[in-house]
Amino acid sequence: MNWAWFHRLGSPPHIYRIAGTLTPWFAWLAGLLIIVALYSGLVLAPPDYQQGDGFRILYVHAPSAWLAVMIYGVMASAAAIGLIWRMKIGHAVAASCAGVGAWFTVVSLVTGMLWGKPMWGTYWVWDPRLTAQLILLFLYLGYLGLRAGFDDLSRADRASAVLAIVGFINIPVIRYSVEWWNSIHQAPSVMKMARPSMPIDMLAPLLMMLLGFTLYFAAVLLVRLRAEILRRERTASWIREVLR
Amino acid sequence: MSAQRTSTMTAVWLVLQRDLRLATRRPAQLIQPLAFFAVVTLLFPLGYTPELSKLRAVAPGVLWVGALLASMLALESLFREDAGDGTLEQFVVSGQPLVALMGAKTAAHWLLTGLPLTLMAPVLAIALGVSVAAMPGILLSLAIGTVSLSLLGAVGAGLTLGVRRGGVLLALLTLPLAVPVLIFGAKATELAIAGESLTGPLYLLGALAVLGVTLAPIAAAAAVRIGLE
Amino acid sequence: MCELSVKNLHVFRGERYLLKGLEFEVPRGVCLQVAGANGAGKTTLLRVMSGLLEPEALELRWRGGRVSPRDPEYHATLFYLGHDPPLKDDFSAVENVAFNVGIRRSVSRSDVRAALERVGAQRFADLPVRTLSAGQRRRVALAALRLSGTNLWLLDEPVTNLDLAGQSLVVSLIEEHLVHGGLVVAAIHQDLGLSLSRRFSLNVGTGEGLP
Amino acid sequence: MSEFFAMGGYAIFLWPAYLATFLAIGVNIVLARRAHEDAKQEARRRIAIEDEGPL
Repeated sequence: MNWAWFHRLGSPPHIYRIAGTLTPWFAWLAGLLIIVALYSGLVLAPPDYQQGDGFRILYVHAPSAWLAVMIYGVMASAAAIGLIWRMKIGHAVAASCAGVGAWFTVVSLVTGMLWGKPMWGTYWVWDPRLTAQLILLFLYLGYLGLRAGFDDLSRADRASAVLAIVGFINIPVIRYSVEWWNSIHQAPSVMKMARPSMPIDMLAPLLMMLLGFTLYFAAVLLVRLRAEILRRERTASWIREVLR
Repeated sequence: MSAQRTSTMTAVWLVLQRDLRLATRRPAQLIQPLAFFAVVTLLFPLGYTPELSKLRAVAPGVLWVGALLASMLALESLFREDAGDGTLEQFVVSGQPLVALMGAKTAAHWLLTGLPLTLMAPVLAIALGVSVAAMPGILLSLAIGTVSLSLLGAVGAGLTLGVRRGGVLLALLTLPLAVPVLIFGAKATELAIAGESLTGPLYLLGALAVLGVTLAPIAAAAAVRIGLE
Repeated sequence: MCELSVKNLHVFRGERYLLKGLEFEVPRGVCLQVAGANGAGKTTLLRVMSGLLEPEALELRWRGGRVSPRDPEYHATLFYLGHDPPLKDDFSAVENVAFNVGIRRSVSRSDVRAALERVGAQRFADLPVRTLSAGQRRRVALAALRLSGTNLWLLDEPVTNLDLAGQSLVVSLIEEHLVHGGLVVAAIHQDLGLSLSRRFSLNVGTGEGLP
Repeated sequence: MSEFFAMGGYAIFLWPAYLATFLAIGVNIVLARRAHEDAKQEARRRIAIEDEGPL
C-alpha cells in the first residue's frame, strides 16, 4: 500500500537500516580515538607550567562542553527540518539528541567545577563560560520538560521544535550578554587561559578527544534514532521484517 | 455575500481593544502582578537589611527580578482563557494573519502588565533608597525591557498551552531566554542610580526588543496552532 | 466541478489511526451531514478541514484550486463552529458577535442587532453571556455564523443544547445559506431533516456515503 | 606508577572529573540501547494488536 505521505518522511526504513550498519563503525572508531587520546593526554602530554597536571581535566571538560553546544545545534537544525519540511525524521533526530545533550552539559559543568576548585579555591565561580553552560542546561531541561508535557507524539515533536529553534537563536545572545556581564563586573575568568597557543603535544590529545566524543555522540544518536523512528512509524509495514 | 473584508491593521486594533476592554471587566486580574511586584520588593528590606545604602546597591537586581517574575505571573492567562472558551480558535481561522493577532495580544499583555509594572517601579525604587534623579532611567529601561519579557512570555505561554499544568514549565522555558534582558536591564538601572549615562545597555535592551518584535509573534503563532490541536 | 473536494485524508490521533484515506465532494448549495459513532472522527474531520488540526496527509480542493487548510484566504471564506460557542463570558452577546464578525468584515452594531433578532436573541442581546443558558449561547453563536458572510460553514453538532424551536432555526439558517449558494459540512447525531436535494451523508467510521 | 595516579597532587580533582565523564558515556550507551529495545517491544505489541483485529 503506497502511502504518499511516506516519501515525505525521508523513507524511514532506509534510514533505519543505514543507522544500524553505521553505529558499530562510529562506536569502535570513537572508542579507539578516546583510548589513544586518554593515553597521550594523561601520560605523554607534558604538565602545564602553571596548573601542572591539573590542566589534564581539560581533556574531558572541553570535549563535553563542545558536545553540549554542538548537540543543541544538531537538535535545533533537525527540529527546523522537521517543522519546516514536515519530515518526521527531523523530529526523530531532535528527540534523540536532547537526552545526551543534557547529560553532557551536566558533565561539562561538573568537570568545570572540579577544574576551578584548585584554581579559584571554590567549586563555583560565575565565570562566563560556566554560566553560559548552566543556562544551556536550563534550555535542555525546558526542552525535555515541554516534550514530556504532551501525550500526542506529533504535537510534542512540533512544540519542542519551536522551542529548540527559539532557544538556538537565543544562545549567541545569551553568550554575548553573559560575556558582557562578566566584562563589566570583572569576575574571575580562567577558562581562556587554557586555550591559547598550546604546544602540539598538548593540543593533539585534545583534538583526538574532541573527535572521539563527536563520533561517540554519532553512535549513540543513531541507536536512539532507530528507537525514535520505530515510535513514529506506528503500523508501517516495513517494521514487521525488521522485528522478525 | 462578502462585504468589504477587514484589513489586518483593523483586525489587530480590534484584538487590542477586545483584550483591553476584557481587562476592565475584571480589574482584579490587573492588580495581582502589581501586588506581587510590591510584595517581592518588600521582602528584601525584611530579609536582608533596612539600611538604605545597602538596599540601593541591590536595588537594580531586586527591581528587575521582581518585574520579571511579576510579568511571568500574568502570562498564564494570556492564551489559556481564550483557548478554553474557543475564542482563540476563531483567531486561527479568522482569515487574518495569526502572527499579527499574536502581536496584538502581546501588545495588550504589555499594556496591561509590563507598562503598569514599569510605572510602579519608581515607588518601589524609593523604598529601596534610590534617589529621585534615577527615576527617568529606571522607567526607560524597564519600559523597553518589559516589552521583551512580554514577547518571550507569549512564546512560552503558547508552547505550554497544550500542556496540562503548564504554569511552572512556562517559567522554566521563559526565564533562561530572559537572561539577556535581565543583565542589560539591571545594568541600565544600576547606571541610572549612579547617575551615569545608560545609553549602552539601553541600546542593547532596544536591540533585544526589536529581535523579539520580529521573531516572537511568529514563534507564538506556531506554538498556539500546535497548542490548540 | 465541485466547489469543495477532500481526497487522501489520513489522520492519526496519538496511537489511533482515525481517518483512513477519506474522500468526498460537496457541490455548491449542498449540506454534507457527517455521521458516525462517538470518537469515530467527526470532530477531527471538521478541525482538519478548518486547518486547526494537522493531518498526516490531505488533498483539499476549494473552488477548483488545491489549497492548504491553513491558508488565510481559505479561512476568510469559512466559519468553524465547534462544540462550545466561541464567546467571552464577560462580554454581552452584541459585543461577542461584533468582535467575531468584525475581525472578518466590517459590520455595524445595527447589523449585529438585526442578526441577533433573526436568531431570536434580541431579548438578551445586552446581557453578559455568562448569564445565558447553553441554548441561548448557541443562538448567539449562530447569529455570528450567519452575519459572518462566509461561504463554507463547518458546524460541529449545530443543534446541541437547542430546543425544538432552536433546531428548526438551525435548519432554516442552513437552508437559507444553501439557497444562496453556500456550502455546509455538519457533524450530526441525527439527521437535520433538510430537503432531500440539499443533503448528502457520510459515515466517517466506515467511510462510505449514505444516500 | 603511583606518582602517575597522584597527578601532581591534583588527583582528587582530576580522577572524579574523568570518572564523571566516563560514567556519563556509559550511562548514555545503556540508555540508548534500552530506548531502542523498548521501542522494538512496543512496536511488536502494536503489530500483535493489529494482527488480531482492525485498529
